[in-house]
Amino acid sequence: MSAVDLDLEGEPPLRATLRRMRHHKGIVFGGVVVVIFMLLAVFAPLLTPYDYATQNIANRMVPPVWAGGNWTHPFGTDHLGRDYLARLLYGTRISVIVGVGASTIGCCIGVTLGLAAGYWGGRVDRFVSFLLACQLAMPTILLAMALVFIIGPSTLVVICVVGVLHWNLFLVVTRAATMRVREMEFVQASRALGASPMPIITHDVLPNVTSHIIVIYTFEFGKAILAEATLSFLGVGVPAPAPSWGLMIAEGRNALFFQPWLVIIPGAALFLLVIAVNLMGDGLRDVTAPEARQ
Amino acid sequence: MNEQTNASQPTAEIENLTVSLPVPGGTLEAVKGLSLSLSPRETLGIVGESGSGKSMTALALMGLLPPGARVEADRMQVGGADILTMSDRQLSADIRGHKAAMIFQEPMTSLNPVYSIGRQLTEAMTMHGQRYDTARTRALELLHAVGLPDPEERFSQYPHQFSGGQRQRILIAMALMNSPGLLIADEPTTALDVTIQAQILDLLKEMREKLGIAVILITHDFGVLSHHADRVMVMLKGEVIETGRTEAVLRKPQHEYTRRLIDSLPKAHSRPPPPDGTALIEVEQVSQSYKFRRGLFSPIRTIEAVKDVSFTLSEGETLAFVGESGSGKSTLARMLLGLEAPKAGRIRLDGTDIASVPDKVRAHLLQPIFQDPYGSLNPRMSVSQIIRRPLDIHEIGTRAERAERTRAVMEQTGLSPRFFHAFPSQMSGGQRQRVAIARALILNPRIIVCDEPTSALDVSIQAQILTLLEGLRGRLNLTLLLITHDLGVVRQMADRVIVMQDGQVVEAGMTAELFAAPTQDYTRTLLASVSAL
Amino acid sequence: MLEYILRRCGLALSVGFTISLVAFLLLNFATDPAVTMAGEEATTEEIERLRALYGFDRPLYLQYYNWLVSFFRGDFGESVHWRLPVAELVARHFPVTLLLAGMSLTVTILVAIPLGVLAAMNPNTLIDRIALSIAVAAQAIPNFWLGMMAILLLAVTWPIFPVSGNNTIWHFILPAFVLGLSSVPAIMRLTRTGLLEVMGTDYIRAARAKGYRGGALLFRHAMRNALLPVVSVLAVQFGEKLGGAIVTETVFAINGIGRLAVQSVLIGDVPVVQSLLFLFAMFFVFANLLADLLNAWLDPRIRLA
Amino acid sequence: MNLKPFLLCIAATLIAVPPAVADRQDDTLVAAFPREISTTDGLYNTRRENDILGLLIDDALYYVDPETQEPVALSALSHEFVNDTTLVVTLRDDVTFHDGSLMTSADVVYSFNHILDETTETRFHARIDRWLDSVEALDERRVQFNMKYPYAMVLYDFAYYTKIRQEGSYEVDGVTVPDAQRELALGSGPYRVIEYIPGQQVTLELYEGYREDSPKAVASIRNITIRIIGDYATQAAEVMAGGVHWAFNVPTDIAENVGNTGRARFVAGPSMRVGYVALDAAGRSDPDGPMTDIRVRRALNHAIDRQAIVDNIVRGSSGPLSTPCQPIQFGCDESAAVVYAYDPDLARSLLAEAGYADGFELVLTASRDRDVMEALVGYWTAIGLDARLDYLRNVATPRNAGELMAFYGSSGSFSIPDAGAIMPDRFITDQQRVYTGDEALSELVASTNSTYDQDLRKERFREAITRITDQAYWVPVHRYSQNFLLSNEIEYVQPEDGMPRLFMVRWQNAD
Repeated sequence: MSAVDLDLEGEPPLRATLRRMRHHKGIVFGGVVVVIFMLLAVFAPLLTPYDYATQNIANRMVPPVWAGGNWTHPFGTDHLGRDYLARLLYGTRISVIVGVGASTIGCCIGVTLGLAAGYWGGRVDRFVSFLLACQLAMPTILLAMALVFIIGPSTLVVICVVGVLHWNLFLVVTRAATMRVREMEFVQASRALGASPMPIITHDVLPNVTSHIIVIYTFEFGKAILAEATLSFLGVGVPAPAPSWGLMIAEGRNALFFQPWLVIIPGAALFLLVIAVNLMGDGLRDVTAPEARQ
Repeated sequence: MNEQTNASQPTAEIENLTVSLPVPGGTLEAVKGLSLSLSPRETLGIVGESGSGKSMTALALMGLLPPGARVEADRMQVGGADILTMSDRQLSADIRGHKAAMIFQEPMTSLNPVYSIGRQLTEAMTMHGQRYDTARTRALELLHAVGLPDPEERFSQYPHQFSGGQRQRILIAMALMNSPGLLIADEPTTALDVTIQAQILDLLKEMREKLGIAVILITHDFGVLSHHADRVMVMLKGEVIETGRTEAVLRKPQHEYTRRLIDSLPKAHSRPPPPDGTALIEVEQVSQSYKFRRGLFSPIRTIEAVKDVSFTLSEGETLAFVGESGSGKSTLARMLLGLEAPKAGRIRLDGTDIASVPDKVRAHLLQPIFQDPYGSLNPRMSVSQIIRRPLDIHEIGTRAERAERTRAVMEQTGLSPRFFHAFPSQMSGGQRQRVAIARALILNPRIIVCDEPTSALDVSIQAQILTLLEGLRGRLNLTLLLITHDLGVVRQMADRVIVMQDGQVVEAGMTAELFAAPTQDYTRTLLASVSAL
Repeated sequence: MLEYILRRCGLALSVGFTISLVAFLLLNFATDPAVTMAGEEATTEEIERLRALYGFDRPLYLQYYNWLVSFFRGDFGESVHWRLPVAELVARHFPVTLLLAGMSLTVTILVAIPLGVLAAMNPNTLIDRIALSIAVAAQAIPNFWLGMMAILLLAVTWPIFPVSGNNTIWHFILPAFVLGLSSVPAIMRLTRTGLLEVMGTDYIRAARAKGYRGGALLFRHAMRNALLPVVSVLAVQFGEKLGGAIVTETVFAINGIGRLAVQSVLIGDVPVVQSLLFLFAMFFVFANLLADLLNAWLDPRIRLA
Repeated sequence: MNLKPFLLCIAATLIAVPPAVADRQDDTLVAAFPREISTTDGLYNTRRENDILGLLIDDALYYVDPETQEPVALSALSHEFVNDTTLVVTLRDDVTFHDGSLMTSADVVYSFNHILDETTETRFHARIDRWLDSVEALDERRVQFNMKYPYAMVLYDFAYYTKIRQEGSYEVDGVTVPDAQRELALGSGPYRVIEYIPGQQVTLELYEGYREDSPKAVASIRNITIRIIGDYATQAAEVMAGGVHWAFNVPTDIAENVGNTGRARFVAGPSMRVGYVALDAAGRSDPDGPMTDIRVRRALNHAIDRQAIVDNIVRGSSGPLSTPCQPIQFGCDESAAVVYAYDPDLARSLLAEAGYADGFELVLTASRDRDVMEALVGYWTAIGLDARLDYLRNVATPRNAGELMAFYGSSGSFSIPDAGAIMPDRFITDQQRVYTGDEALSELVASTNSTYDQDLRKERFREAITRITDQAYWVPVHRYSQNFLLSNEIEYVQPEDGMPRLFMVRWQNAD
C-alpha cells in the first residue's frame, strides 16, 4: 500500500533509538531489573552481613521470612546453615560474570567470522558456513560437560567453554547483515573511492550491524547464564562452595519436597534475570528493527 | 452468477469519500472528499505520487483497507451494491472478485508461490461453490484470451516457472474469472520491463473492450494514461485537484501541480553536440560472466552478463546506456568503477589499463551516483560525514579544509547548510540523492557514472535532480555516463546512446538520430513502448 | 533435485567426519583411556597391558582410522564402566530417548503452532501479548528447574503423574512437556512472524481481492507458506532434543541416552562419550538433512528448480 | 503438513504399553538403590549395593547370623581346624544352584581358585590371597583350605568375601572371562536374577528350589525389583508416591521429612559404616605436599567439629568418630585413640608452625555425602585454607593412581563386628588406596588377623589405633546412621550389624 508520507520532524538515528527505548515497556522493565541485579552483584558485601561460604551447621535449613523464618536470615539458610540471601547475592556475581564473559567470547568469535564470511563471501564464506554447520551439529551440553570434566571445573573454564560453544547466532546474524550491507550502494561507493577492506568494514559495515549484534548479545547473555546454571546443576560447572544459582538448585534438590524454597529462590532469581535480559533483547530488536528495514 | 449491471447505472460510484488512517500521534486523512463515477467500458486513470491517496481509494472500493482505517462517504456503490453497509463477509461473497476485481503492481509476488497457477485461478470460482470443471474451462479460456502460451500444459505449473509479464497476464486472467464489472489495476506495469509494459496495457484495453468492463488505472506515470485512459483524475495529498477527459487535461492542465507533473516528464533536449574531446574511457571487447548458485545446493549456473562490448567515452560528452533489467548495463558500470574485473577484454581509463590504475587514482577520475538514495548513504553517518568521506579516505586536507570543501559542495548541489549534521533518515529522497551527488563531486572527478539516478524518485523530484545534473555538467565540464531504462531521461540528457540487450550492444548512435530512426527491431520496440505524450 | 540431495548428503557426511575427528582428538588428548579402562585397583602393568591390547600405544592417526572404520562397521567400542559394547548400550537407551523426543516434539507442535496462529491472527491484542509472554517465559525458565517444579507439583503434591523412571508411557508425559516447552518459544515466534509476514504479502492481498477471508484465507493460502520454515526448524529442534534430554532425563531419572551421556561423562567413560558425541551430532545432521529434503519436497520453488 | 501418521504412532504406543504399577497385588517389592549396579556378580564389585544383592542371590559357605552376629554355616554343614593353618569344611548335600544342579566340593574349589587367580581381577583377591595358600577337594563334600598363617577372620571372610560359583562358570570357549557372570549371576541364594538392565534395574524372583531349613529361608515376597534412582529426592518422592517400598542410606533430612508426612516410615537403623578423610601422608600426589607434615594433618583434625556435623547434618543414629574403625567392632578400642578436639585456633597455630600460615590449596575429593563434604570444606576454609571440593563419580581411579591429596572414604566393614574387617584393607600398604606410606604400621595391622588369640589381637589393634591416630593419617569424621524409608505396606527390622537383608522384608500383616 502506498506509504503514508509524514513529514515527521527528524532526529538523528541514535537519539531516535534512545527515545524509542525509553518508551518501550519491555526495555524499561528488563533494563531496570538487570540494573538492579548488577547493583546487587556489585554491592553484595554491603547488603548482607553474611559471607556466602561461612557455614553454621547449628543453624541449618532455617525457612525464609514468609515461610515462618526470621529477619536474621530473610531468605533462610541452606543445608549447611549458610545465609541464603548472601549466597543469592554473591551468586548474582557469578551469573553476571559468566553471562558477560561467555557472550563476549562468543561475540568476538562469531562477529569476526561473520564479518569475514559476509564481506568476502566465496571461499571464506563456504569455509565459515562449514564451521557453522559443524558447530550447530555439536551437542553443546554434552560437549561442554566433557570439556569441563576434562579441563577441570572452575568459573573461568565454564566461561570459556560456554563462550566457545555459543557463537553461532552471532555468526549467522552478522554474516547475513554484513552481506546485506555489503551490497548496499554506500559500501560500493566507498569501494569505488578506493577504500581498502578494513576501513570499509569498520566504518561502513560494522556500525550498520552493531544493532543486530547488540540484540544477539543480550539473548546470548541470557543463554550463557542458563548454560552455566545447567552445567553447575549437572555437577560439571562452577565448583562448590561458590554460590552459583545452578549449584544452589542442585544442592537444594534433596530438600525439594520439604524445603522447596531452597530450589524455588535461586530458580526464581535465575528466571527473573534471564527474562529481564530477554525482554531487553526483544525490545532492542523491536526498537532497532525500523532502521534495519530501511 | 451475478446479475449484469444495468447499462444506465454507473459501474461504480463514490460520493464524498474520506479515508482516515491511524498514525503515530493522531490520524491521517489519506483521502479527502473524493467523488467519482465510472460507466461500463470506461477507463478512469488516477494519477498521483506516492502518498497521494490513489491506492487508498481503490482499496476502499474493494473493502480492503488496512485494519483501523475509517471510511466515511455519502455514497459508495459497485455494480449496484452499497459497499458502505456491507459486512466483511458480504464484501467477500459479493464484491471482491465478483463485482470488482483488482490487480497489483508486483506480479512477481502476487501469486502464491506454493500453489499451482491452475489452483489459484480455479479457486476464485470453486470457493464460491462452482464446479471445478466449469472453473477449469473458464480459466483456460481466459488464459488463452490474455495470451499465455500453452495454457493447458502450463496449467499445473507454479508461479516461479513464469516470467513477470506472464504472471501479470495470469493475474489479469485471475481477476476476470468471475466476470467482474470493474477492474482496478494498481500500477500494473511499474514493475515490468518497458517492452512488456506496453503489451500489458494493450491487453487491459483489449479485455475492457471485449468484456465490457470498467477499468480504474492507477499510476504515477502520465505517459501510461495518455493512451489508455478516457478520463483522468489527479490526486495530491488525498485530494482530487483536477479531473477531466485525458486529452483535455494533458493539453490544458488547470492546476499548477498537474502542470508541473506534465512538465516534469523528460523532454528532448537541444544541447549542441559536445566538441570531440579526448577519449577518457576506452572499452574493448569486454565480457563478464558469473557463476552462481541459487541456493547453497542448487547446481552452478553461468550467466553471461556482458558479451564483447566495446565503446569509447570522450571528455565532455554524455553517453547513455539503455536496456531492460538484465541487459548488462549495470555490470558494465561496476567494472568501470573497479568493483569487479572483466573476464575478458580491456578497459582503459584515460589511456591506462584499468588493472594498473591504482584505486585512489581511479577514484579521482570517476565517481558513481547510484539509484537508491536510501541504500547509497550510510544511515549511521551524518550528511557532512558522508560527503566528507572521500576526503577522509584519500587523506586530503586538514579537518577545517575538509569541512570547508564539504560546505562548498553542499551549496553546489543545492543542499541547505542546516543539513550539515542531519542523518539520511531525516531527509527526503530528493535531498538524499543530492547528498549522493555531493559525495561524488567532492573529489572533483572528471567522469560521473550515474546508475539509474532518478528511477527511485517521484516524478516531480526526478525533474529537479535531472536539472541539477544538467547544470553541474555545464558548470564543471563533467563527462557523464548514464545508465538507465528510462528513455525519457536519455532524451533529456544524453548526447549518445548505446542500446543493450542480453549483455550485448544492439545499437549505438547520436540520441536524436537514434530516436528518429532506429535501425534495430529491439530498439523500435523499446521506443514504441514508451508512452509519448 | 538429485544433485541437491547428493550435495546435502555430502555436506552431512563431511560435517560428521569433522565432528568425529574432534570427538576423537578431544578425548584422546585429554584423557588416557587405558587408565580409565583399567578401572579401580589397577596396577601400572595392567594399564600397560590394556594399552597394548587396545592399541592405545599406536600413533594417533592410526587409532583414529581404526576407530572410524570400526565405527562404520557398527562397532562403537566397549564401555569402560559397563564392560558392554557401546552399540548395545546405545541400542538399549536410544528408543527411550527417541520416544521422549517424539513426544516432546508433539507437545511443542500442539502448543506452539496454535498459539502462534492465534497470536498472528490477533496481532497486538491481549491474545498476542499472552502468547508472547508465554514464549518469553518459556525461554527464560531453566529447564531442569521447571522439571523439578513439575515433579514437586504434579507428581508429589498432587500425585497425578509418576515421579521418575521410564516404565510406562505415563512416565513420559511430564518430561515430554518440560522438554517440549523449551522449543515452544522458537516455534511459536516463527509461526507468528511467518504468518504475519505471509499475511502482509502481495499474494495474500491478491487472494483477499479474490474474495478470500478468515479461516479459508488462513488455511487455504497462508498456512502452507508460513509453515514451510517451521517444518525445517521443527526438524532442527528434534535434532536438538537429544541435547535437551541430557537435562530432562537427569531430572526425571529416565534411563535414556541423555542420562547415559551424563553418567559416562562423570565417570570418564571415554569410548561411550566419544561415540555419543558423534552419534548426537549425526542425529542432528540427519534431522537437518531430513528437514531440508522435506522442505524441498514441500516447496515447489526448490522441488522444480 | 500431515501429522496424522505421527499422532497415530503416539496413540498406538499409548495403548500398547499398559501402565504397569508394581505393587503388593503383584507380590513385587520395589527397592531403590542410589548407585548403579555395574554387575550382578558380587565378586566384581564391593559396594554396599552389591553386598545386599549378593545376600539375595548367593549363598556363601557361611552367613552372619542377624541376631548373634556370629558366623553360622550356610552352604557349609560344619568346619574343623586340622591345625592352625589347615581348615576342612564339610558341605551340605542339599544346596542347589539356580539351574537346579547340586553344589559340590569341586564348585567350591573352583570358586576359591578363581579368586586366588590374580588375572581374574576379582575384587577379593588381595584380601583372600593374603591368608589363603591353596584349596583342595578331599571328596564330594569336603574341602580343605591350606592357610598361609593363622587367620582369625576366616569364617567372616567365607561369609562376605567369597561367592560360590558353579565349576566352569567363568569359562567361555575354554577362556576365562571375568564378565561371564555379570548380567545374570548364577547363584544359590533365595532369589535368582531374571533381568538385569544396566543403570536401571535388576529384577529378582524367589528361587523355588531353595531349601527350607536355610537361615535365609524367611524370604516371602515373590518378586523383588531393584530400581536405580540416583538422587535421594527422587527416591523420597517415589516412596511417598508409592512407587518404591524400600530405600536405604537416605540422608536424615529427607528421611525425617518423608516420615513426617506419614506417607512412609523413617527408621534410623544401626550401621557399621564409618566415614573418614584419608590424607596423603606418604606424599604420593606431591612428595613435598603439605599433607606430609604431621602438623598439617593434626591441624585438619582439630579444625572440624565432629559433634556439630553429627548433630546437625548426619543425625539419626550417627555419632562422632575418633578411631580408624567402628567402636562397636571387636578390637576397636576408643581409649587407644588420640582424640583431636574441635579447636580451630590450635589448628591455625599448627598450620603456622608448619609454615602454612597463609594456608594452601586443599582439594578434597569425594563421591558421596556431599553435605558432609561441604561442611568439612567449610571448616577447613575457616582455618585459613583455600579448601575446595572435587566431587566426582569415580574416586577410585585417581585414588589408586596416587593422585589425590585428601579423599573421603567410608567403610561398612561388610557389617562384620570385628576391626579386622576394616583396618587391613585401609592400612596394609599392598592396597593401592593406602596413602600412609607407613610400612611398620602395615605389618602391625597385617598381624592383627594372623592369630586366633583374641587378647593378642586386641593388643595389636590398640597399638595400631594409637599409631594411626597419633600420626593423624586420617581425619576420622563420623559413624554413620543407616536411614531407611519404608513404605507403610512393608515390615522390615534392620539387624544390629547394619547389613540390610532384603529377603527379610515382609508385607505388612502378611501371614
